[in-house]
Amino acid sequence: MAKHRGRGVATINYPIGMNLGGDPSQALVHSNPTGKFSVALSSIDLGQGMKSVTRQICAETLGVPVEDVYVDTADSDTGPHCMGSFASRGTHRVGNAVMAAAREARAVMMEAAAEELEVDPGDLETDGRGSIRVKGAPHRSISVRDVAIAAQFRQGRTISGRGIFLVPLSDVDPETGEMSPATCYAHACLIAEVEVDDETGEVTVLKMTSAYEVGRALNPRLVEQQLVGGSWMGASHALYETPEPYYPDTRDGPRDFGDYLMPGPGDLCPHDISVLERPAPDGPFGAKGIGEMCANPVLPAVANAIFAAVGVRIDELPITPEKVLRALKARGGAAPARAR
Amino acid sequence: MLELRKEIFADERDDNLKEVGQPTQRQDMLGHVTGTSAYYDDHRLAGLLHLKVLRSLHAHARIRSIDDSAAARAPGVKRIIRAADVPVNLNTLLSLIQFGKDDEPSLATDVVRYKGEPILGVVATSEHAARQALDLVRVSYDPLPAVFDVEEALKPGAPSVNAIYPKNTFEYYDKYDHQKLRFGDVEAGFAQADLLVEERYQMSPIEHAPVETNGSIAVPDTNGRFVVYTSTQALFFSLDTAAKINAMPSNQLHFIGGTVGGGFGGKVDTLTEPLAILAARLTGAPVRYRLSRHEEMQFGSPRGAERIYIKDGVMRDGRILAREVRAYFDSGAYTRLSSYAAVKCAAHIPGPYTIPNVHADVFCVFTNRTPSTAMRGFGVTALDFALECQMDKLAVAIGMDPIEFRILNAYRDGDMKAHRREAKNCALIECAQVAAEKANWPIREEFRRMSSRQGGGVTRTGGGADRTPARVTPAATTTGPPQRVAYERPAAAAPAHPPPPAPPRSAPPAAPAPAGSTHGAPRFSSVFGTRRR
Amino acid sequence: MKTPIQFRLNGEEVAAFADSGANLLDVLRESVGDLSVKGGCWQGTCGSCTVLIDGAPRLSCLTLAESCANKSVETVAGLRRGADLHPLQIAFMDRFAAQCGYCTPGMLMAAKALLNRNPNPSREDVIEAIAGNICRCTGYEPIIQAVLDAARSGERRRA
Amino acid sequence: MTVNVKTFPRLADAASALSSERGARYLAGGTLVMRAVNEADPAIETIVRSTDPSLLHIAVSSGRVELGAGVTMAAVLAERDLAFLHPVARAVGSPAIREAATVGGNLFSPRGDFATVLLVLDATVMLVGGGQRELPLDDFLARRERSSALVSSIAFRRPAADALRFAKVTRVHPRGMSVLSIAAQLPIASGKIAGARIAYNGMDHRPVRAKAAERALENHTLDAAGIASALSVATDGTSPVDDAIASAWWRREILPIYLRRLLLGAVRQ
Repeated sequence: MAKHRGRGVATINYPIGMNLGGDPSQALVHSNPTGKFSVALSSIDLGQGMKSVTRQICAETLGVPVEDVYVDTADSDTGPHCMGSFASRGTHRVGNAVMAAAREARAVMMEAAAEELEVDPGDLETDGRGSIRVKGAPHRSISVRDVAIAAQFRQGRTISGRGIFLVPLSDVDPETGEMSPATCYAHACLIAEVEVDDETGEVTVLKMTSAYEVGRALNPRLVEQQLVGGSWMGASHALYETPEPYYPDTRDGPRDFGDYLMPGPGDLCPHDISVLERPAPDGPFGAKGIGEMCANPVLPAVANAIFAAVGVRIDELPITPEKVLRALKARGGAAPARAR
Repeated sequence: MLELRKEIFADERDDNLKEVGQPTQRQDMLGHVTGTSAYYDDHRLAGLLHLKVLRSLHAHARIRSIDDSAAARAPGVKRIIRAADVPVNLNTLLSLIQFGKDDEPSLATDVVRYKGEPILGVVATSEHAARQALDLVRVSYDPLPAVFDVEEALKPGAPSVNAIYPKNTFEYYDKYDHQKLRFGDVEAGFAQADLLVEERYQMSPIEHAPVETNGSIAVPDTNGRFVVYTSTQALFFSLDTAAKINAMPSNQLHFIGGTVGGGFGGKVDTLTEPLAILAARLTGAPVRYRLSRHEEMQFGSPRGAERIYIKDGVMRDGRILAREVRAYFDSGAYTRLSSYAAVKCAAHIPGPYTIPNVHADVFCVFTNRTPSTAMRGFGVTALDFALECQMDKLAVAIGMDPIEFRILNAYRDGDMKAHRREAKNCALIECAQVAAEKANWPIREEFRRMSSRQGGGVTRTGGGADRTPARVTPAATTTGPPQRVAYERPAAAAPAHPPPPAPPRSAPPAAPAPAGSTHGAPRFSSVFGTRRR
Repeated sequence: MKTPIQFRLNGEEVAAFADSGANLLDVLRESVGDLSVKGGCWQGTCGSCTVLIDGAPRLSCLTLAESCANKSVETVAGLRRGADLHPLQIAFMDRFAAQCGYCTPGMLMAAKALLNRNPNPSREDVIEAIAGNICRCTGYEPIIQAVLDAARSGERRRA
Repeated sequence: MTVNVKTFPRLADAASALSSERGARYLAGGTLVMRAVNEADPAIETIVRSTDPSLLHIAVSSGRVELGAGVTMAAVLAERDLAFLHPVARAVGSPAIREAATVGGNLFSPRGDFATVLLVLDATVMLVGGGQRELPLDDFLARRERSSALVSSIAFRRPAADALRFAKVTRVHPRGMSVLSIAAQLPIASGKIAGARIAYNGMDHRPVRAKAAERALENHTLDAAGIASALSVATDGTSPVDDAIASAWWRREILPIYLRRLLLGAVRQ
């Protein structure tokens, strides 16, 4: 009985959003009479953090504290159109739409404040803590609350904004495939270390070390959520998951979570993650989408690590112990790459 | 265990921000930990009815007859929903953006094309009653020949899955049975190459497995409108699809969702909303249609499997001259979103590398299995698996460190990509450098110095298809393989032959690649087809 | 046929009429109206419907509702004490241990069952305690860390 | 829902109801039957239960152990005198499942890890109704689908200290379904194995004894040389199947590997 260790690497990029049919999202932002803001979307939060990311983007753009913004998702009577939460588009597309809406609302807010302070709107700035002040003369300031009250009851202004972000349809050349598939790309490199049992074919992932380039980490904790959860799913895709264990034969499919294999809490490994930020020129504060790409480098990195450990290539997913064992038998046993 | 490397690309960022970049608590977290986040099913409705569908027992069959008389009389049953009850019983999801032909019925009419295809619905006072009534429906089938393998499906004489796509392939631009990508001249590239490496890769189908299964509740509202609580990932996508199938003006539908128990792509297909709304119209009562876990596992659309063939021509100095890809996306019985996955796949070829000659054909193929759909990274995840396993094999074949090999070929700002757009805002090299540093994976100084910015430590001539291959300086020359140093590294993917013990900078070219390489370009092909039995 | 059932839910006596043969999950959600309990499979394989019955972790989807007569049932709706969150809830928030949140109520109850019996568990104890609870989003690590944090904070309070 | 529930204070009454009622199924821990009810299994029209306290009875004497059919895995784990059964009881599902899953129910489970250990303990099944009163577990398992009788308890001789071994192979840790599991009772008399018992789960449609391997171990030493012949016949008489978790091929391949690791004490519990 022998267990062999090996490391494998993969580098990948990922296109943000879809290029088919045009890719729009809209947002509405408005203030209530006391200077608290609502964002209305039809976008979906399915765990990725749509509500939270757009909330921070809106607060940053308005220049108010995040507590003063609340995001309401997915009511077709109140939320304007959004293509949906897929294709890693939410942060980028919806984020941009929210920024545009918040900019419009901010402009009205600053005009209303200027009228109250009897200065030019251009001379004003937000302090990010709920007040608007004259640049260079901080003692001359007014709270966003008072601005909202004034706008509503004295000036008759709506502190609100509409935003849309549209990536227009990219025609695809049928002959050459020339197209604009995405406006920006996220990047990653992941190194996986595995241990392979050469008697049973069982593979254990021991460690992952990765670097993900995300444009801008709008919220590092949400980025961490995606990268940690996504790399778990990547390992799951690499070694465990299939609803058709004998594909393309359709027999013996799982019908519950006992039969559908995924790594359990006892199958985790340490994951050392580094995050790089090269802002996307068209991203909200440079942000790209990471919801999908986070899993992708794990699959090949694990496959390459298995080769490094025992010298067999498994080119069919998932890399079950059975496939590894068959391959080991076919090549007459393990041959760690370093020894070859 | 997350480190922000702010010093990298710092010159391209304004970090003077107040809210963006803060580790702010999620807006929805308090609701999650107190069990008060409201998902689509967290509504108690008086007189709620329940819809379950009868599913085909055959992968491909003609329906001779359906006898639902006993089911209609079963206790608790309020209504049987037949194909004829569906106002517009043919749709394709992407018809909303004029892509593809309507090819999928909500309830099968004359033919079933996959095992588990919905045939008929039962609306009853409880899920239990609906399930029991389904056991009383008698369907007689004439089984038809079925096809399950993407390449078998393309052979002449293969069973036709759907007359709408008689060749079992999605039709691109009313013209081709596949998506093309053409850049440079791969044959010329192969002819110049020192080595050709040709391999086959197979992705698996994957179940999204969100802990909350697909579902929706349609509630008759005042003024003839319907409120629909839904688990959809795409609110208006589902609303417009449901409106089309029910032949209703979209403003008669009020969709409410936004808090969803996981999706991963499996909640775009609008599997439940159209029939839930139809059932609510036909009964005048609120109706819930939710997939059981078994249905979700076996009949909820999975990630589609792709079979990918890659042929590369590579030089011993590490330059990839040409890459040819043939990919088959297993769409299952209907299109759903797979036609787009093929386009996305083609656009992603040849990966984040600058290769002067690229040729790809990507097919969206119909088979008699559960229709596949979007899943986290679809069109790309499988290709990345294939490309990165291939990159590893290439590095081994030419005896080059796999990270240095990737950095060498990585795209830089200004490089022309195969889909004829300039690369910009690239960062692959920096990711590789940081990961290598963190993992103590030694790479040579010149590779640590390279960058994704214009040029990025390699000199390139020309641009686009006619451009001659990358030249590497100073790491490699065109006359021999790049000089290498011996590494102390625990079993990293290593050369196909032992590296020379720390050769001086003026070392002779390393030993040639494995057997056969001396006689022209050796071919490596898949060792394990792992065909079962 | 409907059967009357009476039991204690989060300390309060509740009574409901349930379908004969109904499981506790459906009765809690549809008859009693406690929507904090989530159903993910009705097969006993996902753990999202985990509740405590007389202090022990149970899968409510596999529990015959009428077998709970006169027993004490605890759900996440009863975890919070008035305005104060339970240490587990605080730790789950601090660790960002939820994404879609659908498995969270079951996770919290499985973790509470552990801490009831073992106030200072090891990492392995925590892993064992949540081994029957599927999470598709987080990769489990933040959840494990959160339960360990909650145990430590419990220790501090006792000290 | 149209399932009748009948609860009986006495097990004997439950047994007669079970044999007389059409479409009646006995509900123990619920892990099998409640799932079937939730899925509206048309074969189930009536659920029969019993609150008979004897079902929860645990009797441990120096020589003999008797467990009521309703004793849960959690109850086994709570009983210090049953420490030799803790590794297998802990292997059955998650903590929540172990609170429900019963010793009796495990005899009917498609993946009966506990029943596999009971096999190597030569357990006897006590029945109520259906005529038969007592049955060796092996015979009971062989006809469990046909039996209309009700299991009241299981009895067996307490194994010698450290004589009982158990290993479960699963893809998902710590608590996945068994790919297979192996139980062994290896009494040692003057350095040699005497009266070995080995049983497998996952190598047939029910837990089965590995009689060939047992014979091959008789009078051998418990070391690499002594077990060699047993390993060579380890899969004799087994008929594993392909399923969603693993293929029959892989089960056959790894069984001797894990049997060796179990016998030589190289498996972590």
